[in-house]
Amino acid sequence: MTVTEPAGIADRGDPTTAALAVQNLELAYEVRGVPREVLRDVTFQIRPGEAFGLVGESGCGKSTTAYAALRYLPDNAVVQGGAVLANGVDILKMSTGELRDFRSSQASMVYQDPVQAMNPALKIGRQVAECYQILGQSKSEAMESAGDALRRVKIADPVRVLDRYPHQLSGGMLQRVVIAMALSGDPKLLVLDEPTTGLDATVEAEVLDLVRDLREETNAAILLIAHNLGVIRSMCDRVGVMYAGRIVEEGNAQVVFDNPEHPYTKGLLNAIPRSGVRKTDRALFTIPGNLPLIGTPLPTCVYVDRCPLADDLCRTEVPPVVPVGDGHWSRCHHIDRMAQIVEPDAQITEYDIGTDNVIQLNGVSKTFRQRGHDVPALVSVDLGFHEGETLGLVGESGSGKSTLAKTLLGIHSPDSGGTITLRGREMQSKATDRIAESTRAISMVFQNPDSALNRMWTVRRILKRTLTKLTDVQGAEADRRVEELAEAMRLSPRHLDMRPRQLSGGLKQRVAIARAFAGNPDVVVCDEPTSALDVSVQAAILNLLANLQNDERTSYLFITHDIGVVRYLADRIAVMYLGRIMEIGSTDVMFSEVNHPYTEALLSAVPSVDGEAENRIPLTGEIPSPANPPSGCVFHTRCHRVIEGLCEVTEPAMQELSPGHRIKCHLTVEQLSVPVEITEAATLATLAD
Amino acid sequence: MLRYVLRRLALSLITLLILIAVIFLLTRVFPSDPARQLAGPFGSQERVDQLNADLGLKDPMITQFGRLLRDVVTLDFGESYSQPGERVLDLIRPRLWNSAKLVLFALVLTLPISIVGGIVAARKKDTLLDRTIVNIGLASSSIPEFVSGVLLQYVIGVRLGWLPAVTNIPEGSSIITELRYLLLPALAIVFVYFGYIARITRAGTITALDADYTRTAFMKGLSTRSVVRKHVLRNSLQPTVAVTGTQIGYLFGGLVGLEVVFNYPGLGLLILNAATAPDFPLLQAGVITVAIIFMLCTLGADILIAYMNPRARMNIKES
Amino acid sequence: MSDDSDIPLEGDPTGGVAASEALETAAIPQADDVGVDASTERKQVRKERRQLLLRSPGFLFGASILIIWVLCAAVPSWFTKWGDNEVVRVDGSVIPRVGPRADAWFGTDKIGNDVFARIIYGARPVLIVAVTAAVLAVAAGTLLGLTVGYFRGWVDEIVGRIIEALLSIPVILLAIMVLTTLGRSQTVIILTIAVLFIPVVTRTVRSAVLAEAQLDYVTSAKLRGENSLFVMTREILPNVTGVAVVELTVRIGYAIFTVATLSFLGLNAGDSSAADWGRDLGKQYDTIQAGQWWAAIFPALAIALLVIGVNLVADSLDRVNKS
Amino acid sequence: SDDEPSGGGGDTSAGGTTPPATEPAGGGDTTPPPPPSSGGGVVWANQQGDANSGLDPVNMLDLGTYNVCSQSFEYLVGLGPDGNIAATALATDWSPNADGSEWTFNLRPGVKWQDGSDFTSADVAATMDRLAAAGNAGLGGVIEEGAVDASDPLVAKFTLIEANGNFPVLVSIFNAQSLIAPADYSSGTTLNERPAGTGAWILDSFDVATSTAKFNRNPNWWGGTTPLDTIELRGFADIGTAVTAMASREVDGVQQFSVIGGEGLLNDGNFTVLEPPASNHRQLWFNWQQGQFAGDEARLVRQAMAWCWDREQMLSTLFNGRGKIANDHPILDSLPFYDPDIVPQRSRDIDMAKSLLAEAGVDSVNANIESGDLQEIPQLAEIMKQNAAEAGINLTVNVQSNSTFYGDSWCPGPSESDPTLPCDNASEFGIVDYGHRPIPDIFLGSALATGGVWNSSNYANDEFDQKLSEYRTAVDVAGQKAAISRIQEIVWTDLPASYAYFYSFLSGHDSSVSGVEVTSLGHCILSGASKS
Ligand SMILES: Nc1ncnc2c1ncn2[C@@H]1O[C@H](COP(=O)(O)OP(=O)(O)OP(=O)(O)O)[C@@H](O)[C@H]1O
Ligand SMILES: Nc1ncnc2c1ncn2[C@@H]1O[C@H](COP(=O)(O)OP(=O)(O)OP(=O)(O)O)[C@@H](O)[C@H]1O
Ligand SMILES: [Mg+2]
Ligand SMILES: [Mg+2]
Repeated sequence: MTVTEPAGIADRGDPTTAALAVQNLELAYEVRGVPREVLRDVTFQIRPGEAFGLVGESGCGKSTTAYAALRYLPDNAVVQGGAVLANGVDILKMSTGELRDFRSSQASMVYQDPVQAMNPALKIGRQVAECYQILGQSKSEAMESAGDALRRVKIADPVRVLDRYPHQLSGGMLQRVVIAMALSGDPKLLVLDEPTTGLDATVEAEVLDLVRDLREETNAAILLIAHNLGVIRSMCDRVGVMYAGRIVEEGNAQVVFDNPEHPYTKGLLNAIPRSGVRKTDRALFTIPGNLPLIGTPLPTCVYVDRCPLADDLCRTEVPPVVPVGDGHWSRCHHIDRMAQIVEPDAQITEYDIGTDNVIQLNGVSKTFRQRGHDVPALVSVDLGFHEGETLGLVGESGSGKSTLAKTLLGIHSPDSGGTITLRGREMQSKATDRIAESTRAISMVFQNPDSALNRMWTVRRILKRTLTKLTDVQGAEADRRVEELAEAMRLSPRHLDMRPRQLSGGLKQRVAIARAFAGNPDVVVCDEPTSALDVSVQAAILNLLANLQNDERTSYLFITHDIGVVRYLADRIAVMYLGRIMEIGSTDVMFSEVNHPYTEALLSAVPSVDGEAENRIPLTGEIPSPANPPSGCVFHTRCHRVIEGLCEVTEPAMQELSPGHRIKCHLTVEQLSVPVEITEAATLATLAD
Repeated sequence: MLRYVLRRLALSLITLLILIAVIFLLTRVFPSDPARQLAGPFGSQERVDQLNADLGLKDPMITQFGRLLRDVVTLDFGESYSQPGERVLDLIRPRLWNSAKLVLFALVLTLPISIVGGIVAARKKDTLLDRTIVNIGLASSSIPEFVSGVLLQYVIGVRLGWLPAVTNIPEGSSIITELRYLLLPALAIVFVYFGYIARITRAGTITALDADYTRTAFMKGLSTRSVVRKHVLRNSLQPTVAVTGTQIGYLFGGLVGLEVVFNYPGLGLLILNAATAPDFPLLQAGVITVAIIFMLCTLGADILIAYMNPRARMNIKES
Repeated sequence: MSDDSDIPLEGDPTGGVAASEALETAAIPQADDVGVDASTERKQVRKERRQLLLRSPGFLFGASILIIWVLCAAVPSWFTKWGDNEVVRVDGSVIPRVGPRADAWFGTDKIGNDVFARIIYGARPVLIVAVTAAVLAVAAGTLLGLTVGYFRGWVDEIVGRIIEALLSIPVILLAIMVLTTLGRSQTVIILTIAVLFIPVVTRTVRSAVLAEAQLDYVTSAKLRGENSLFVMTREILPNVTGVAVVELTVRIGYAIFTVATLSFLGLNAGDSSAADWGRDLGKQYDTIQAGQWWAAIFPALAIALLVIGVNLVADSLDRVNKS
Repeated sequence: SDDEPSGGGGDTSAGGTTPPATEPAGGGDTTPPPPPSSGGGVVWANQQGDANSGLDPVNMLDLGTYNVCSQSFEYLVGLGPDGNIAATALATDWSPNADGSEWTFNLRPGVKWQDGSDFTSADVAATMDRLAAAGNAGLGGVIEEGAVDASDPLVAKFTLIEANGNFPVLVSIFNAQSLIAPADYSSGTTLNERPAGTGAWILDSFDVATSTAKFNRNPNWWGGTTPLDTIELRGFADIGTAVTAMASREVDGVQQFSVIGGEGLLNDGNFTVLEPPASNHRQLWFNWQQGQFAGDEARLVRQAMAWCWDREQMLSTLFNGRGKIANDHPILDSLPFYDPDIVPQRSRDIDMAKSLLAEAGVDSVNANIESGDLQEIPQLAEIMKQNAAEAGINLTVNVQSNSTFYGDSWCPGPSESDPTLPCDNASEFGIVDYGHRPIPDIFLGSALATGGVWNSSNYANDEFDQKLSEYRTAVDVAGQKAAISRIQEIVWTDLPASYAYFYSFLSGHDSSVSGVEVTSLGHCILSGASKS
């Protein structure tokens, strides 16, 4: 498949001077003896000092591209054509020795999951120093350099960190270390493959700040891969949108995100809740179908099966590269028809939220005992759910969100003293002790559908069992109900006889939701139900949840890390920190009025696709261990508005700022309204012992 | 690290205690009558009664168990029943030493080739070489050691006459002579354990080679050799160390068949004879010795692993 | 290693089979809105697995060995005209201790039995004992592992300690102790081997159950009010049967190993003159040194071949299971 | 391997040809002066001793231990060049009183214990007391404690319970436990605890684990200087490995080997086979007291079985023909009092067996053959099983460990209620080994006579007992033959046990060694041995 060099690409200048120039790369993985195409004619360039982002659904070939850029490919990878030039040299043709030099001094890579990326058996110092030893430094020099390197990535106490083992450091800290190692050879090319996936938004923000600073400092070219389009927008000059191993659109990041010129890009962008859109405004855009499997022959437009604009032309002819100006191009036959892709209308305009609390938690605490000491994971939580309401629960990792959910569900039994009532009647603390009515009333949607569904059961069995167990419906009636339920979840009857393994992630999550609704529950707890899913799938699931709620008048406890999602779906939002609710209020209020300093920091940490760049309030240091929380206000150690002498002594009470909007803070509304001054002072990552 | 070792030791002691209880129960339900055994078929009933009293065989179980524990602590198991006048410990000591010689020799032979074999197989994963190593290993480790012992004995010892076919080592022979005698049984052990250890090493190495930290190391620009040496081995050999640790323990007592074939006076044969005699003190002491050795070996292996992998030190709770 | 890793702790050379293999990323086609029938889908997977097995030379070789031995065990008379307790007579006279020759392919043993016939007849006892023992052990171990892995707590703690204690003694020593204690009947031998294998099986199944019990579908079942029995047997059990089946094949291999060793040491039951590889080897290996290798070497090879066959099959099953 | 029944002492006239009474016994110089010392040492493959008894001469029961102990200790009466008893040991001559109830042994003067003290009749008296107390199979019922008058240090005068014409054999090398130990040597003391014999070799070390004993020359031995400096008896648990060691010349000699597995040695040109006269046999006992083979009623069944045995096959398969066919009684045909005509030789006759069974009204017999795991016995059992199968007799072979076999199947112990049943609850059918005796007294007295200590048949027949007593007290061959002839007939007909063959005892050494004498009880007399 030869493609004429598109004008838009030719614009970008000489590939021999580019920091990285991937040219017509064709790559396949051999699976069971058959080479299966993964990358199709991938072409892009990154100039020195430029940051290039690569986005696309999971499995579209982003990582493969990244690895190809450094020629670190699995044994079964077959390069079927093309070249990868770094400063004009084809790295695919390098000798092993040259490749080693290239990797040690010219290019580096940082990837997801820093914990796995470090050798668990060696001290940090040794691993960092090794990078310098390769460059020819002596052992002691290298150790010196290692200390400097850690200082460079803003680690506060490098000497101590050098003496640690990886498992003794937090993920954020480790990612800094990995970045430090990547920078050791002053590389001209830095490949970052989802460097912040799996990190908290606050930590992510810090790491991204760091990368941004370092980029300025080193002038390295960057290839950044991320699922989070906001991250790409805030970090990258240009972006390439990849689908099924092919780049379908490329251009200036802001331009592409503001004016996508490919149906796929547009679909991706519309699928994420953005610009403060709420469920009452409109449903989310969904991309039907799935990414084709690798090796699927795609002779025409790769996106044709899922494209709303697809017509016969798309099915017969390879779309050309269409430049739309300023290095922005798209591979689409129908750029002119982009406007036909419109955002969906509001399906539900009126949400009917009751006033009575279906479930009420009063002074619920949960203390774990671990290695002899107490870990108070929940501290005196008061919370109520109205009928048909979505309560969003946010907070950093480890703040106690899941514990709260599990306590509510009766998986953990709370400390004595607190009560959980269902429609005014107190429930037993353990699920197994609860009466059938309570069991039916609360159900759960889990984060990972793979784990949540029994692999050996068919969908039908999963649903039917839950149905018959929780309700009086039995026999043929149950079968009928199961089919109805499936239909309501937009599962086809065919799916009912499949096992989870045969379903895609999105379908699995639908089954999980169907199960959660089988008993006609009053409250459904959703613990990050979409974080394992691609945005296109996430949108469908969120729509589904919203519709179901409207139909069934169910309350949701919706736990998420994604502020955009919570803003879209939640009616009220509660913010947790160290097992305490720090702030709670209706969504509108939360995003329009003053917030608790912690909320303030959390919200500012989120990079937005819409580019409304705000001042980020750094959340320094690590979250303290719940085992020994700070005195006074538990947040005072990281608070940017801390009042010396008060906050570290006295624990603030909940104060009501406006009806239904409460915060746990000493500060007044006036004090909170003063904008914070962001000092340019480096935010150092400290080692919390 | 010290805390880790102490905790690990405490766990071993608990396990040992349970084991002693199991052994005690097993030997106490023997249907035969030790005192009668000792007195001989023509011994008088008075003598039998006397022995019962002397040995405390009619005491309450708990008292007897307490005595056994005391014996373990003081390492004094009293006199053998089947060889009156011999201290059990004196019977065990030379056997222990013999077993140790054979086991160590076999390990010295096995470990290098199987570890290298495993690493090579992992590096050349899915090639002909890999499959050859894996399949040879699978086949050879399938064969019970006394079977391979018999085969080796016939081919090398009898047919070719290269090595002594039985291990009646003349006393006072030099180390070299002794090793010559031990070579055949040791080879039989190599046969069994080559495949076993090579497979474990291979699996460990493949896991380590696929690990992200290995990728990190490659990306640093390290050569394959240094990556393997500095990053892979330390992690990939942990299962090998663990398995070797447990296997040493087994080799000390589990080679009964091999010891019979080669007429080698090791612990296994001693225990077999003690069981058929039956000679409780010797049997108990023999099995407990094997257990203690097993504990020590796994303890050693765990400490080594904890040294190799600091994370392992945290995991003790899970065991 | 002190954690529940899958490292086999006993002298079980076949335990390596379970050692982690790098997972092959085999994309199982997922149906979404693409019209694929569910049952053809499953058949497809099964067919692919079967093909994978049939293409593996190790499996083919192992399976052929097994089939032959099973046939020998079932109908020995198809393979030899001599009985297992019938001396070969040439022109009316016995010919003990002669090497392989036309009228006795594998030679004759000390009293003139046809070694070939003894090999053919010897397949039955070892297979019966080993397979029965392994099946019992895996059944019991699976139940026990399921229970302790699911309930955890102090029972688990205690069972875990006992298992660890039992695993610190070579199986063969424990078997010797038990058999000399309880006498040796076929039943006692089968039960002994079964009981001695329970700890390993329990440990394997337990760690599989631990992994399963952490999964959310278990939580989900508890949340809808299922009792423990249901969760264990209906929810978790089907998900650990794969592990149990592989464990069964591995255990059969090791049971053969153990049965042969016990017979070799003379610790087996029944008529001592019946054909039995381990015992025949034990009775005849002393003649090797007089150059009469056949009466010992052939039973030795038979044992080796059978265990190799079982292990090749176990290994291939494990591999296919994982891919 | 245990050899329990063979442990008992023999009786009377060696080889049967020697008149029981006095023997010409040269004063103190019967031993020829040894050849000039060639020095060096030999290593002998010895059966690993039974650890149960240790090196206790009084309680030992196996050939391995006999051989070790008899290197240091000596018997009152020794081995002659013709394989019979002779005054080659501690007694220089002996004589009975008129009715044979008192025996006077003159002791060799100048014999010293290895610790330097003098050997006297007190030592003999003490040893005999120990043997009597321990219930020695040979001397039981013959002497009691205090039987020896030791008033003269060089004369031991025995008073017997009843007259016994063959008494010297009972205190000879053919009663293996009758080794003379020091007076203050209590029962249970073992040689390695207190190495003090009178013999040619001083125990240097004994390794319990391998049952290996090393000896140095006794420089003060009354017999002179041994040609060799040292000897080592190396323990082998298993004859097969001993044969291998011999074949590869890791040892110089082998105490005992069997035909099966020993063909290599038998065909080895550089190996000297020693085959001392032997009445070794296997007793195939039936329990006369209980079970399906008990009593007169089952006589025909027992006979049917005896007609099944293919004795030729047994001898040729198991011993390459090295032995003699037996005729269901334990009397060796070379004995002077053997009666060749009294009963016909049984040989395999299936028709006969079947008709006997039919006559007995039995259509099928199912039984166990109990046996220890000793030498050819398991194979013998298999042949018996196969032989019997054709007559419709289903035998199941049950091979056990020797200790289990002797303890549970052969002779589980005396009946509490009936002292005439010393082996109460013995199995109904089994094979037990009997080692060589120069005369059949033990085979008859201990194994078949009422109340005999090894009477696993629990056989009780007054006439038999009567005839045995007549044989014992008989003073001439004619008298002995009269009694024995009837005994042959009784045993052949009653079949409390079947006897299929007598086999040769095989021992030997490398041809470079010479001057070795052996007995069928496993003694390897190395005092005269030298190695070129
Ligand atoms: N070694 C391999 N062998 C076979 N297939 C592979 C291999 N590695 C990756 N794949 C497949 O190739 C496709 C592209 O993988 P890649 O990791 O490049 O995707 P990605 O865009 O990075 O996805 P994600 O966002 O999930 O990281 C996927 O379908 C993946 O399953
Ligand atoms: N079973 C447990 N035993 C001991 N401590 C626990 C347990 N479960 C949770 N914790 C602790 O309680 C605190 C809160 O954990 P929780 O899982 O509720 O956080 P979370 O907010 O859900 O975090 P994430 O966003 O990562 O899911 C953490 O410090 C955690 O370590
Ligand atoms: Mg990726
Ligand atoms: Mg959580």
